Amino acid sequence: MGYTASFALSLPEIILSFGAIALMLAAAWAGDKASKAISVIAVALLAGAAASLLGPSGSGGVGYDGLYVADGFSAFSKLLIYVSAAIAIIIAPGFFDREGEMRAEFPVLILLSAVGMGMMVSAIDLLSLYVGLELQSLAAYVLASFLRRDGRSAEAGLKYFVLGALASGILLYGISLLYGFSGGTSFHAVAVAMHAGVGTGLLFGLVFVLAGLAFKIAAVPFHMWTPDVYEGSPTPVTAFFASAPKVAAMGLLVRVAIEAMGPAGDEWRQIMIFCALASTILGAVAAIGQTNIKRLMAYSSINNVGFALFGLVPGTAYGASGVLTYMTVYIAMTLGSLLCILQMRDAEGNPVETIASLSGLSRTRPGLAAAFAVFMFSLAGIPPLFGFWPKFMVFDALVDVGMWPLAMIGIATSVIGAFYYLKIVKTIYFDEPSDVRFVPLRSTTEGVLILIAALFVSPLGYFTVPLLGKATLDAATALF
Amino acid sequence: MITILVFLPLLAAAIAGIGNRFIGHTAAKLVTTIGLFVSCALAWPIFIGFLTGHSHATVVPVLHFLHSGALNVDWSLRVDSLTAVMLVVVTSVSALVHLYSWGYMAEDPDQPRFFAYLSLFTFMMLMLVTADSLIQMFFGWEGVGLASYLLIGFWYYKPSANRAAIKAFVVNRVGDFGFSLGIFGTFLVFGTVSIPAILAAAPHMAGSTIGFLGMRADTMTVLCLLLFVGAMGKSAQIGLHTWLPDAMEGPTPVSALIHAATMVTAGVFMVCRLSPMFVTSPTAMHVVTVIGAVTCFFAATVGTTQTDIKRVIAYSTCSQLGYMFFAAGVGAFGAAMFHLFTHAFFKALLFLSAGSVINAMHHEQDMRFYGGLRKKIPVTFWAMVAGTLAITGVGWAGVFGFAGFYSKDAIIESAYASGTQLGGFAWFMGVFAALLTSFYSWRLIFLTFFGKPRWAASEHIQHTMHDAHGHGHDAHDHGHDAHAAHGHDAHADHDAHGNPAHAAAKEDAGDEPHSDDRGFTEVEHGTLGYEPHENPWMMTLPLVLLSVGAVFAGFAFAPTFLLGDYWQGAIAYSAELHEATEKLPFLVSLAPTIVMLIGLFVAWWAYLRDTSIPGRFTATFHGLYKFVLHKWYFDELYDFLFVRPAFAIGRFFWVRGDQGTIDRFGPDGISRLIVFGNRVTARVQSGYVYTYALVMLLGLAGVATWAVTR
Amino acid sequence: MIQTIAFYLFAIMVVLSAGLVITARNPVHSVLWLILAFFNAAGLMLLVGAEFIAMLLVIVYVGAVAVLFLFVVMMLDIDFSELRGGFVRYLPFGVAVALVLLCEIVIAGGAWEAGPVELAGRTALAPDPAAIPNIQALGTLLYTRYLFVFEGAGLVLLVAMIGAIVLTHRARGGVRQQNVRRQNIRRPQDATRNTNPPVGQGVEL
Amino acid sequence: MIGLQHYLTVSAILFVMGVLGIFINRKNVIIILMSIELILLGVNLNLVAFSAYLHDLVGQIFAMFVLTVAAGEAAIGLAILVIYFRGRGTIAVDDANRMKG
Amino acid sequence: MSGFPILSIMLAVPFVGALWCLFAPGSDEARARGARVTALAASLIDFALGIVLWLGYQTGGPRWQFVEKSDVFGRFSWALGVDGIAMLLIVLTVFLVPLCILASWKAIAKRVPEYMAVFLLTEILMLGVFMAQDLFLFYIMFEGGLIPMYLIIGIWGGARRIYASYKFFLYTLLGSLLMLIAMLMMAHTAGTTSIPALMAYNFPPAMQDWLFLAFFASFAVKMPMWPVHTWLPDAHVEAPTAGSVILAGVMLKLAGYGFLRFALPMFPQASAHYMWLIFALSMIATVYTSLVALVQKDMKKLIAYSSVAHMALVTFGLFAFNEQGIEGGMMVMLGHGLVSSALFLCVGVVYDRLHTREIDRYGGIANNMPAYATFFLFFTMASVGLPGLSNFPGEFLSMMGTYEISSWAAFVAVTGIITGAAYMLYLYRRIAFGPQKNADAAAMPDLEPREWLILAPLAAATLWMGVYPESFIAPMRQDVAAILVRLHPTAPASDAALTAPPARPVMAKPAIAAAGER
Repeated sequence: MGYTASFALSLPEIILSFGAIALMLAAAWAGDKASKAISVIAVALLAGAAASLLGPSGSGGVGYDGLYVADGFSAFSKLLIYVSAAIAIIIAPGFFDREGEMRAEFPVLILLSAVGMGMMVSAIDLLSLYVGLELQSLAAYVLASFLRRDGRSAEAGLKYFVLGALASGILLYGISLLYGFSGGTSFHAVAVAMHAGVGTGLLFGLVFVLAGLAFKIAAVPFHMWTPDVYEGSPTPVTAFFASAPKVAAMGLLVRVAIEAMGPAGDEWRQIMIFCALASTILGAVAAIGQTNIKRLMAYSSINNVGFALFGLVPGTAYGASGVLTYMTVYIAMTLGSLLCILQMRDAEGNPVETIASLSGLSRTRPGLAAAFAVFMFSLAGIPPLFGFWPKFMVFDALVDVGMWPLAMIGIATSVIGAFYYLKIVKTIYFDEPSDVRFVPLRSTTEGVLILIAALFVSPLGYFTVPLLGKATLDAATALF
Repeated sequence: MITILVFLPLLAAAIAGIGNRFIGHTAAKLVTTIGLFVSCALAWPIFIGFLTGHSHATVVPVLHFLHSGALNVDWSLRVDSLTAVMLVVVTSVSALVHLYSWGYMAEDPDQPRFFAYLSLFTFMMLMLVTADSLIQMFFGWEGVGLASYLLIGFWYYKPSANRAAIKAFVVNRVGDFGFSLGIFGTFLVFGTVSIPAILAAAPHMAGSTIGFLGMRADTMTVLCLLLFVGAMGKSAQIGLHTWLPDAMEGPTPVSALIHAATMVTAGVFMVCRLSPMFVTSPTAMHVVTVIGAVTCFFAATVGTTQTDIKRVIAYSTCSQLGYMFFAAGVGAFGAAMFHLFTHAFFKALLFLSAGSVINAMHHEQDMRFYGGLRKKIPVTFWAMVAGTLAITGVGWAGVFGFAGFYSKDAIIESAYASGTQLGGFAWFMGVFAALLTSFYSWRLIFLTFFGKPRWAASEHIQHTMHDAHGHGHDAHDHGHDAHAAHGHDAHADHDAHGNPAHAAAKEDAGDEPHSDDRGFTEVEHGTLGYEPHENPWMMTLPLVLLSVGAVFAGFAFAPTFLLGDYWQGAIAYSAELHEATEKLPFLVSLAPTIVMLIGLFVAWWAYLRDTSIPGRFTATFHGLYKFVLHKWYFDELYDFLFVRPAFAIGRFFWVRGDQGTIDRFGPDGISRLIVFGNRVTARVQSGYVYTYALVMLLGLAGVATWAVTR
Repeated sequence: MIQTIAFYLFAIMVVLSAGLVITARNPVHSVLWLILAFFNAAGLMLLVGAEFIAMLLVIVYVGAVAVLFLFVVMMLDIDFSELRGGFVRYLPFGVAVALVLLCEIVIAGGAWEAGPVELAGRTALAPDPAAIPNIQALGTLLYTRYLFVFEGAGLVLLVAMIGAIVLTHRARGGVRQQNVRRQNIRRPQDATRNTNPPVGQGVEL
Repeated sequence: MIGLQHYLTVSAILFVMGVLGIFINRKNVIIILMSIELILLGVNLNLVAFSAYLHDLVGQIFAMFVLTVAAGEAAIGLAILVIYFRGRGTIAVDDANRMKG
Repeated sequence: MSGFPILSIMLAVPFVGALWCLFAPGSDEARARGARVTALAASLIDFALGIVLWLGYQTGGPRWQFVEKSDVFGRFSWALGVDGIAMLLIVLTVFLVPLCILASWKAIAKRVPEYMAVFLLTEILMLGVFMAQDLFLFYIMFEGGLIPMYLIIGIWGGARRIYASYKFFLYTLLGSLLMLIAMLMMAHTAGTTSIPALMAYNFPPAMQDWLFLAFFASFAVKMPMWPVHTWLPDAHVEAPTAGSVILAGVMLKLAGYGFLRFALPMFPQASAHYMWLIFALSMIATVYTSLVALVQKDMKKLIAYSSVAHMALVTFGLFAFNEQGIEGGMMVMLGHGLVSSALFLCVGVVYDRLHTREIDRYGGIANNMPAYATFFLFFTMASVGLPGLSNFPGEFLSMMGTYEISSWAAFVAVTGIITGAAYMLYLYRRIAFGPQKNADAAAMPDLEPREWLILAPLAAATLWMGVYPESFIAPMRQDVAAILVRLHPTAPASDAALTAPPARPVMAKPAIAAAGER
């Protein structure tokens, strides 16, 4: 395949990288004053990249001599990634302006991160996997500590970085083993080698690689960074972390598990089960005592990732489509929640993050409270809210392959999770109003976004089931 | 016609109950009373129709009730010879009681409610006796229970009345427990709850066995015994009798109607109604005999020691019901029904007379505070004497006898004639009970109407006299209401710590100063100037009418009931048994009369002639006296066995079970576990980056180790 | 033979210095040990014929990364008195290290002459390293087949650059900068004000 | 004779050293970062050794990318460290627990 | 009536009402007033539709009537339809909701629009459960009911409302989740999510056991059966009056309905297999909760415990494997739905006046509130199963059915009529009878017209059901028969079986039909 064709396949990445570079230049020239305009253009670029998925980069096949693939799976994931990234860019100015820290580099970094995530979900070679992952991670480290003057932000960045680097060390070590024992870096080569038999070397490689990826999706026991980073990062960044990189890493994990390690399913399945169960339980248990809402959202993400992993366990197309569904709904719920959290400002306009300050929100800001409650119930997976549906899908996938005992255990753990979501609802609705006064919604855009997210996860979401089901199933089938 | 007969009281009750605010007291009373008299007027022709042999059993369907699988139940009214008897009894007594209540309840502010309840009761009773299916019978059964509950607790501000009402309902429920199971079993066995169908099929099931509680038992025995438990409850047979004396807390007309004449006899009616079933199971019959005989004896003993006029009559009722049951038990269902019939009249009479006494004595019920009332209330006195003559069975065979003479003798004779050992036992018990009956009945008469007035010691009288001028009889309504309520409240305080044994406690307390003999001397001339008056005609007229029944019912209807012709197969009739009663030894036939006279003599001796005898007797046989006075300690035993354990176990289940175990280890335990887990995770999430790295690497090492060693 | 000796020498040294990196009390020493470890690792790579990577390791890591570390260490965590004292005290030790390094280079050179260690048990997949120099082969691959990743790596570096600047660059508040354009367009009438105070009232300041 | 195992052993030791370094240098972030560099070194050694073993240059290419990325990573990491230092006046990780639980 | 989507409309009406409650403009006060009226109107329209539904239901007609189906959801469908059983429960629901709203008219003073909206949402979900013909639609509705109930208890509840709401929510959630897995398995095995189709599908026996247990986990909690009943007293005590009513009146019925709709027809073998488990738990519940009810000091708690005991009768009946039992179980559900609702409303009446549920704080209120006392007595009597009132036909049939299959179980079940009478009358006595020992209780005014309006229809329905239960049994007869067709082959042997008498002459009607043939 010639370069032209390959370029066509990677059109989204190309648009985003060139756009990012151009915006960087513009930022350097125009300074931070232009950050709003740059944000708008960045969103436009993301939209363009998303639009380009309609072309060959949607399902054009393999390019760059087997380093890159543009298939339904990658296209679907990228769509989610771009949407999440765009939202992160949209909500950022409102937050950073307040701190006087809005800088033009923010959208650029997000764009570059999006390029990295695009590479991740399109990777069918360990090399492109690695580089994409690092591109995304490096941008993420910077974003986490973007609020330089805030000690917590720096601490978050530091922790994220140290642990991230360790994780990529582990991942790389695993990659080196996979490479050495399979004789190639392409997923296909690894799959062929594993098909022939999983020796100790390959097994170690598999374990290390999965551990490295588990870090990215924040699955237990590689989750430790998550609460601190979520709490410390600026809220728009938290929103970003909770959405796009999660999708990318999850997409990558699914692809690696299916395409590279598919033949070693018996080996990794157990690991996934462990991670999934541990994540759901720990995420739920640890969240209960939290007082900071962002930290709670971090544990919620751990918890939810656990559920999404259940969809991967069967190793079927249906299960993978469950994972995609899960991620789709999950980012709507989590972005919606974080958007709500973004609205939490006291009378002076300073952001507040304690759960206690939410008390009585239903009196002071009924609309926001209702949206928040919808997100919380949805995250808990209570029908008739749409958050139930992805859980349904993944457990359906488990049952589909006869793993119903696991499904029972898994689903029982969701009760623990429901506990702390209820706690938020309780604070919002049952408690007497706190003395924290919330300023009214300032940005219509954010209001609209919250509304859209809330409507999507409301029972109305079920109307998207046919569409979503087909899209995710098509995407997942591309892996097999 | 039967439809009108049955539903008229319901209609009247509804009008009086719901509409009393709009139509006023008098109208409500009028509606119910007229309704009852109309019903009564309709009932007699039916009975007469059967008497003359013109009528035959008919069933009038009213409405579908329910239909579930093989179970097909309709509301329908069955009229046959047995029903006709009951119709007459129920409507007559009820009508008279309604009338009587005009006078008795004249001071009560809640009269419409009372009359509505009475009519409701009558309707329920009529539903019971006209039942064509066991379920409808059960409906009536429970309905009369409800009415009984409501009427016992009519004075709802009296805690003792409430307690008695609940007790009546719950104890009856114990009986219903058996009755229900019996109905279920019957349905299981026969596939129907229609009484005629069951009775027709019953003989064929003799000898079959059925599983019950893991045992295999004779089908008919199981069924009959279960049903009989129901009858025991309703008819206050020993073991389940405890509610009946307490039920005297209700207004006296209620005692007359429900707890003497009609409702309590429902058990007897049921056994007779199902007699073709019972006769298929000798075991069941034996049980019925024994229970009846023992009750008959037991209640009579207790009756000899009670001092509350109504309680004496209540135990007497209990005892008479025992007679009816052992009659049924030995197969003399006709005799049982006959006694039911006569008993209804004379016992209602006794109760109403007692009510008349009580009313005259301003709600004093303790006979120790009566005395010398003969002159004051002559109509009542003569009515009471008529009733006593009837209950004690005064009469000479072949000449004339009061009502009880025919029916009771028939029972006692049948028992002997049955020729079995158990029959002999029942006969002995019956005769002995007849002795006691005579004794306590005359004791009642003597204590109440003869001797010197002993009213001064009565709190009620004292109270009345204390503010006689303020709130006399003629005082306007409100004043009197307040007074009545106050009086009852005082009563309430008196038994505040109480359980049903309070009466006994009260008597214990009063034993020393007011013990039968010594008490007389102390209150020798104590009338406190109180002047009892005869009651108005509404009260005396029923007494007179019932006296007629008490005097002539036995004489008039003995052949009807005792011979099989009348019954047309509605009850099991044994011609052999009847023949055997004809050929009894003379002495055996005479025994009831003899013991009756002995009882009369002893009562006369002890309570008129030498009033120190009772005191000496109780001192000599103190243990026995106590035992009998405390009603054989049944209440205490039940309290100890059931009531208190129920509360204790309930509390145990609640505190230790629900809270201490289920919640503690269930939801609360799990949530505690999770909170503990949360503390652990919070500690692990130390905030130190090396801890995080450590966890990651431990996880990695763990997974790697697992992968290698797998 | 010399390869074996060289391998063990490098291996032992790399392990030793790695151990010292993590155990040294003084971060400066750690950095120095790290540099030694990199050198030895480069030697190990050299042994198997990956001379370009080896050089890269020395140049990029020792030259850039390790020095960056040193720089940051010095910048952030300096106890100068201790450092100075230590410097004098450990001077002989530093010389010894230098000597070891020198020896190693000699041995490495010898081993390089003896040809790469043959690890292979499989048929060659890539161009015969003997025919094409390692660097050329790498270059060819890098710019053709791995162009995509190469560009990606470029972006990584770009992010690193942006990130480092974003995080550390501070616009110095309070420092007045010369604005030539403003100076040029400034006219006297903007800067001065003519007033005409009434006599005797003075100037209101 | 020197075989693949030897190289793998050395790189494994380096990896473990790196891991160990993280634990025994709890206080000092910068040494932790160096430990991570050790891990990467081990990885690189692995890659190169495999590359030679397989006669496949991809390993070496990979190593190059690892080096490149690691350089970028180091730059970012140290930048974060610098701002952390600015805010806190120390780089002791012991102190970095404002967020926990 | 064909083609007219009455069921969907019944769901849509409260929805529109809820939206209007929430988003109507105006001042707080005007909104509150508007919300009350809107909610009442919406629920009354639904009630009217419910009547239409009942009248339009053809007894003996097709098994499923008013069927609607639309595949908008892809994986599962918007399939609605009712049989007689569902229809009756729907009518019960729409009957109770307007009463609940009336009961909340004054009792709920804060956040009225939200309350009314949440209440209407509850109604939608409850109705949805009964209407759903699709497995997953059922599940969504079934579980969705937790949310509004959680809010009702949590926002408008009593002092310990937080604990109670959590307990209620999590307890029931855990149970239902297991059911979800079972539903997934069923859908995979049978290849359909249509409930009518599944009701005819024969699952492999080994699988049935597991499926049954999973469903059992859910329904046992919801029912609630001993020992997973402890959420109920707490939830009842803390819930506002109308919440308790809906909880007792409808929500508990979901479980019985579930048993009837799923457990029995879909897993007949397993049902037979686990009959003894059900019976054992029900037996324990009968005795245990009755005794616990006896010692309660809180009115609502007492009634809540009595609900547990009554629900045991439902389970007895449903697992009796015969017409009497199943129809009896259904009738108990309907009757209990009326009576326990009425009792809770009665408690609400005095609670509104005195703001305490402590039994000791009342006493003798028959004096000052005669009409109230009469109603209360009426419902108390209905609750103890007095013939002629609504609970009797059900209880009697259910116990009768139980006896046919197990005399032991029936023996224990029947003890409930003794203890039931004891604790209910004891309660009534302490509240209504006796001296007026508390001045504030003695000063309470009697029923106001609104309260009359609440209690009178309930009383009428109670009486109707007691006197002419046939009108309730007739619609469900055919459905029960259909369920029994599924159950017959597996019905366990009765321990009360009859042996033939030694020499048995020909009889007109085979007497052992009850035991032998079924």
